[in-house]
Amino acid sequence: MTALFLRDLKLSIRAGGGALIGVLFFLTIVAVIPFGVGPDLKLLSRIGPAIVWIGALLAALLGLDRLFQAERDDGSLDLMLMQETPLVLTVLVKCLAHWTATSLPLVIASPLLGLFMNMDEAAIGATMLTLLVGSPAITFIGAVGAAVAVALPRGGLLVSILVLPLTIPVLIFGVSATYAAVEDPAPFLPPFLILTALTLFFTVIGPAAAALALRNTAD
Amino acid sequence: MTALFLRDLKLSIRAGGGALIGVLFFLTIVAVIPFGVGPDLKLLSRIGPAIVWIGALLAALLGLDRLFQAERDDGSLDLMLMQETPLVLTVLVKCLAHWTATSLPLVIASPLLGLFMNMDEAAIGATMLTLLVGSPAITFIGAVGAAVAVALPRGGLLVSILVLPLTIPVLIFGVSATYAAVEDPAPFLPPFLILTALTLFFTVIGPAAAALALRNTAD
Amino acid sequence: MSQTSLAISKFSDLANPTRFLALAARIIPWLAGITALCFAAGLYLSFATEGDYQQGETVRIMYIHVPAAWLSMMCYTIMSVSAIGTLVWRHPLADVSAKAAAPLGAAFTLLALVTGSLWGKPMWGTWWVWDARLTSVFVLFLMYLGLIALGRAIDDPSKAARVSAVLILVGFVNIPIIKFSVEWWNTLHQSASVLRLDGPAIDPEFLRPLFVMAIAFTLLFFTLHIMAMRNEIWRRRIAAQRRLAARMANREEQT
Amino acid sequence: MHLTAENLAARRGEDLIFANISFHLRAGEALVLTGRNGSGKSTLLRVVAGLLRPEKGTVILRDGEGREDRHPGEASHYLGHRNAMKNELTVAENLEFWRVFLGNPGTAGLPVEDAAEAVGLSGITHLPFGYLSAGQQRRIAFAKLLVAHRPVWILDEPTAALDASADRLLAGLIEAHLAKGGIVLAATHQPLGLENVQEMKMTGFAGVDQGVWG
Amino acid sequence: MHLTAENLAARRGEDLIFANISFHLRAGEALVLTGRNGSGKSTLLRVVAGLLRPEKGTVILRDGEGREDRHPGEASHYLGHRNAMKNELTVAENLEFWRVFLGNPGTAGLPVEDAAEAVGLSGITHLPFGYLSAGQQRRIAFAKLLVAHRPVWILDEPTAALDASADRLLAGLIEAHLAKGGIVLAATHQPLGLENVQEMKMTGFAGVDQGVWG
Amino acid sequence: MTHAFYVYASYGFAALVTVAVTLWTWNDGRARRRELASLEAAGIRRRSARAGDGQ
Ligand code: HEM
Ligand SMILES: Nc1ncnc2c1ncn2[C@@H]1O[C@H](COP(=O)(O)OP(=O)(O)OP(=O)(O)O)[C@@H](O)[C@H]1O
Ligand SMILES: Nc1ncnc2c1ncn2[C@@H]1O[C@H](COP(=O)(O)OP(=O)(O)OP(=O)(O)O)[C@@H](O)[C@H]1O
Ligand SMILES: [Mg+2]
Ligand SMILES: [Mg+2]
Repeated sequence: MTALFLRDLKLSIRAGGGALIGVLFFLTIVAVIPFGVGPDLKLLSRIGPAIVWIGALLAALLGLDRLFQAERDDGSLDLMLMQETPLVLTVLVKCLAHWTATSLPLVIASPLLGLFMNMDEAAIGATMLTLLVGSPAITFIGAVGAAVAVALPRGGLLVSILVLPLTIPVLIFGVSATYAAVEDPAPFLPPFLILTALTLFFTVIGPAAAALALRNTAD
Repeated sequence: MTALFLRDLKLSIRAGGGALIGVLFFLTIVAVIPFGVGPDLKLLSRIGPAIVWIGALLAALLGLDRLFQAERDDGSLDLMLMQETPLVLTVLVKCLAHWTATSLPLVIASPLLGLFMNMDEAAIGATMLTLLVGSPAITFIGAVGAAVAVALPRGGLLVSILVLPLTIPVLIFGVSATYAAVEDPAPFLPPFLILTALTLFFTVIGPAAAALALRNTAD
Repeated sequence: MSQTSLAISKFSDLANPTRFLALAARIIPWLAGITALCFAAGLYLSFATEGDYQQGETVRIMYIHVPAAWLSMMCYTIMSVSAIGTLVWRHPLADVSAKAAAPLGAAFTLLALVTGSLWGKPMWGTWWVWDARLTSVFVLFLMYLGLIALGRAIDDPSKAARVSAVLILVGFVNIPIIKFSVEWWNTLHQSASVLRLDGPAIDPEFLRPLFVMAIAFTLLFFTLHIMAMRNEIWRRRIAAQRRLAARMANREEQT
Repeated sequence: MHLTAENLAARRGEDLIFANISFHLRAGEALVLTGRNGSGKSTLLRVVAGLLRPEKGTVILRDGEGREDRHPGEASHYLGHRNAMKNELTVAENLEFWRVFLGNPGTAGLPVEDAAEAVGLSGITHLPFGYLSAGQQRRIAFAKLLVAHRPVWILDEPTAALDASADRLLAGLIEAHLAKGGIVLAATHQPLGLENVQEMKMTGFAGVDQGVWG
Repeated sequence: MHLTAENLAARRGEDLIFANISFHLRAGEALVLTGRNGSGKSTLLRVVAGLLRPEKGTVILRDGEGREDRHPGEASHYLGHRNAMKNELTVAENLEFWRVFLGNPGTAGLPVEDAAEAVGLSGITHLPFGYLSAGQQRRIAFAKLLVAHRPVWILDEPTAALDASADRLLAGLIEAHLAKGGIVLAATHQPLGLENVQEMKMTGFAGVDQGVWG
Repeated sequence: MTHAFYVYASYGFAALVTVAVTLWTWNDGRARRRELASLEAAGIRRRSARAGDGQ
């Protein structure tokens, strides 16, 4: 399984020059935003956490849809399906590798972005923490979509309908936990705990559902 | 050429999720922002156009990186490179098909989002108009990245990094034209005309550069 | 084998890296020496001149900020010219030049960004604003990094060179945006006061150290660029010889 | 060791591709499937490998002791039309991955270099897989069968794109596997050059099945 | 019509794959490339098709009147290792697309149904391409050559995955093309069953090239 | 903070960056030269050098 993890990591790093890419991508998005909203620093720092979260969502989605399709196209998926190791485990490891390659660098870089967006320390810390806890959920949800994409070669529409709406709760609790940490009245813990619960839930459901879909692949 | 247009349209609807993925991604962004800004309707309506534009920009990126990679993987690219029809034209048509499948639905859905963001009629109209005029430029710039991605084993983030900085001028003029339409002092026409000029400029430069890159990556 | 290498030696006359290496070996010491002298003079001048009545001591930041900003744009221009050389004439030195320039450009852009920030805090009261000039420079920085990453992601050097060349050329649109951003949008940043059509609008008191520093930075850039090009040529030569050695070894084993 | 298929039937889309296929292979035996294009050879192999659910019938692998009845998928190597290798990774990285991923700690296979040597490509394991020629890619895909041990080999046109010398090389490797008590199931259009094998000719299209709706 | 290659040399990565390859084909003539795996057959075909820049040498197609000298790429069909078909579209949609995309208004090819008929697969044009068996996919890829007319055919292992009857079918189609004054350039490991063809054996690896850096 | 701080910070950072880039380039060159020397020692010579030997 470590072999699979390392291979997937290598693949995503070979593809684009390394972990820095994720960070660079994020930086680019953040550089684009102020052009849209205008250079109002107060406003920027207020929408900052939401922007960082949306950036993380987009980064996780780019390339996620080919998580299993690439394996199917070159025939590796067949061999993985035939193994004794439970398929759920294989899916889980692939998801973790994807998360490590694309989302983790973002989590690590998020303080830097917070600075750019003029956020204060508490907000930066909260963003980083919620991202760390919440972003795996996005990957796991995406994995279900990726598996469905393999099972139904013409199911493009279904995948998007499946994945994006499911990520909305994660996004909402992630962002609201961050704001709760900054603005006094709202307590931080409840939304954060819900976010944690969501991640745990999808850690179990996501790979299981993905494995189920893969087993039922059309051919 | 119509044949190519129709084929690409068909493909992105059957396989890529086409129209819906962009709109859904868009909806996701719009659903999350209010959590960031809080329920302040005035503020929402102020940053509304910017958010819609940024959403359109990010949504256009989804799937763009495989515009030519998919053709390379099944060998179709070879045949396209061999034709007498100028490669620029082929690229242009593929871009138009991609735009029709992903960006046009966004343009059509933008009034709905405008309503969500509490924008008034003038702002909604202006957003829709500027999106219609400006979004092709994004696709054409993206095509350059997609052509470069053919040289890479996998696309993904690197392509977006190369592309996003170049889209900033489009974003700036798109948003500022929208604001100009709403707020009285600033005239609407100058930024709008610049936006149009930008789109025309990239309609020429984008496919030409993409064709050049494709010719140079063939092996 | 012998006839093929004969045929290929004709190619190498077209663009001779060996000649470049000889030339570089001759001029690098001179360039380095003059650069050091210019820096000494420039540093002396920049601390000897009076401070500005408005900006006080901080005006001295100008003497590095402005040259660094100029160089960040000049470096990209040089890369664009090299890109044309790669695409049109397929000159092998052109792609070496573009590849060697990218990290230098990134360094100078970083310098301009950081010194600008350090200047902005006392002058504008903030480290960073998202105005057109500042952001376009930031975008330039990102583009340098993106190009470096792209160069690493493609392992066939000649393919990498051609693909990067296309992107460099497309990215060139950013340079006029940086240059004219202060005129097209009203921003916090100073508008052009030295490089103007109707002559500089700056007190010669400040102009003198600025020019000396600009020359020093430019010379530094060229020194480093030539050195980096030489390194890159060596790197490719080593790779070619390694491959040759491996093949020779294989041949001997087989026979 | 026995590989037994009984009354297999499989369906693609709505059509029944074949029905009532049975065979029985003992350790050291090979079965070669032949037949026209689209006659269902690949389909049968995928059913045996457990990648496709049969419409009817069973496939069972019995251990030497006749004790354990299990599905042969887990004890098989499957070499399909596609090579299951990543273009971006080098040959050595690809093979090493499969060696670790497929390997049981107990029954080890060959080291990567030896496997590449066995298919006649020892010099190029440092190249990215995507740089190889079609035939070289196929040979490396075959080398994958050597890096981890599996008693059953399921081969779908193993010699596609191979030159004559590689054909002989592969035939030798298959014979060696049989000699060690393995089982081989192969589909092919050209004679594989093996001695002492059963042959089965697929005919294709066993008739439209009315299914539960008819 | 004449297809002339003079002193071709090509490079893959840093190695010279072949050097000094010349041939001359008149209308109605065919050249078959043979040679070991990795000997450069596919590389040569890609050079002739204009998909790979030769290191040295030229390929020229002269019109019957000897007037027009142009690169053969535009006047050629190229059938590579990959089929250039979309799995998501049906066979008919795929073929129809290539018919319109490749077709010159002047010289029309066969309608889609006839082309499928010619490769022996008239019944299944409504299926998505991805559902076909390997051999059926290859046949459809070949049918692509029939839906639009091109004087030069460049074929890279056209008979891979085909059964014996399809081999004969294809040989017949190629002969017909030659009889109409076409030119065929094919790489293969198995005899194509054509009469009256030139043959060229590729040897591979023409030496390490130090390039300009050495 | 005094203005002098910003001035010295700028000059300090500029010195840092220029020195770092220079050293990096220099070191890279030295490493390459060493590799070339070791190749030479292993008996692998450039084509032009071999031609010069009269080979
Ligand atoms: C991070 C922030 C900054 C960046 C990225 C930046 C960037 C640039 C660039 C690219 C130039 C060259 C423009 C040209 O040649 O036309 C420039 C010039 C200049 N900058 Fe900045 N700058 C920044 C902050 C500042 C600050 C805070 C000041 C002072 C208040 C300043 C003063 C100047 C001056 C006086 C020039 C020379 C203008 C000329 O003569 O053309 N800059 N800067
Ligand atoms: N980028 C590359 N770097 C190094 N070598 C390469 C590269 N690309 C291809 N090659 C080598 O080029 C050689 C020629 O490959 P080619 O595909 O032309 O062979 P072929 O004759 O078609 O073989 P086959 O019969 O297997 O199809 C192969 O040895 C291959 O390993
Ligand atoms: N989803 C589907 N719907 C209908 N028919 C299908 C579907 N999938 C596959 N088929 C058909 O199943 C048949 C069997 O295909 P299979 O790949 O098993 O053939 P094969 O014997 O391996 O042929 P080849 O020699 O060409 O590899 C083919 O005729 C194919 O068209
Ligand atoms: Mg088959
Ligand atoms: Mg080949």
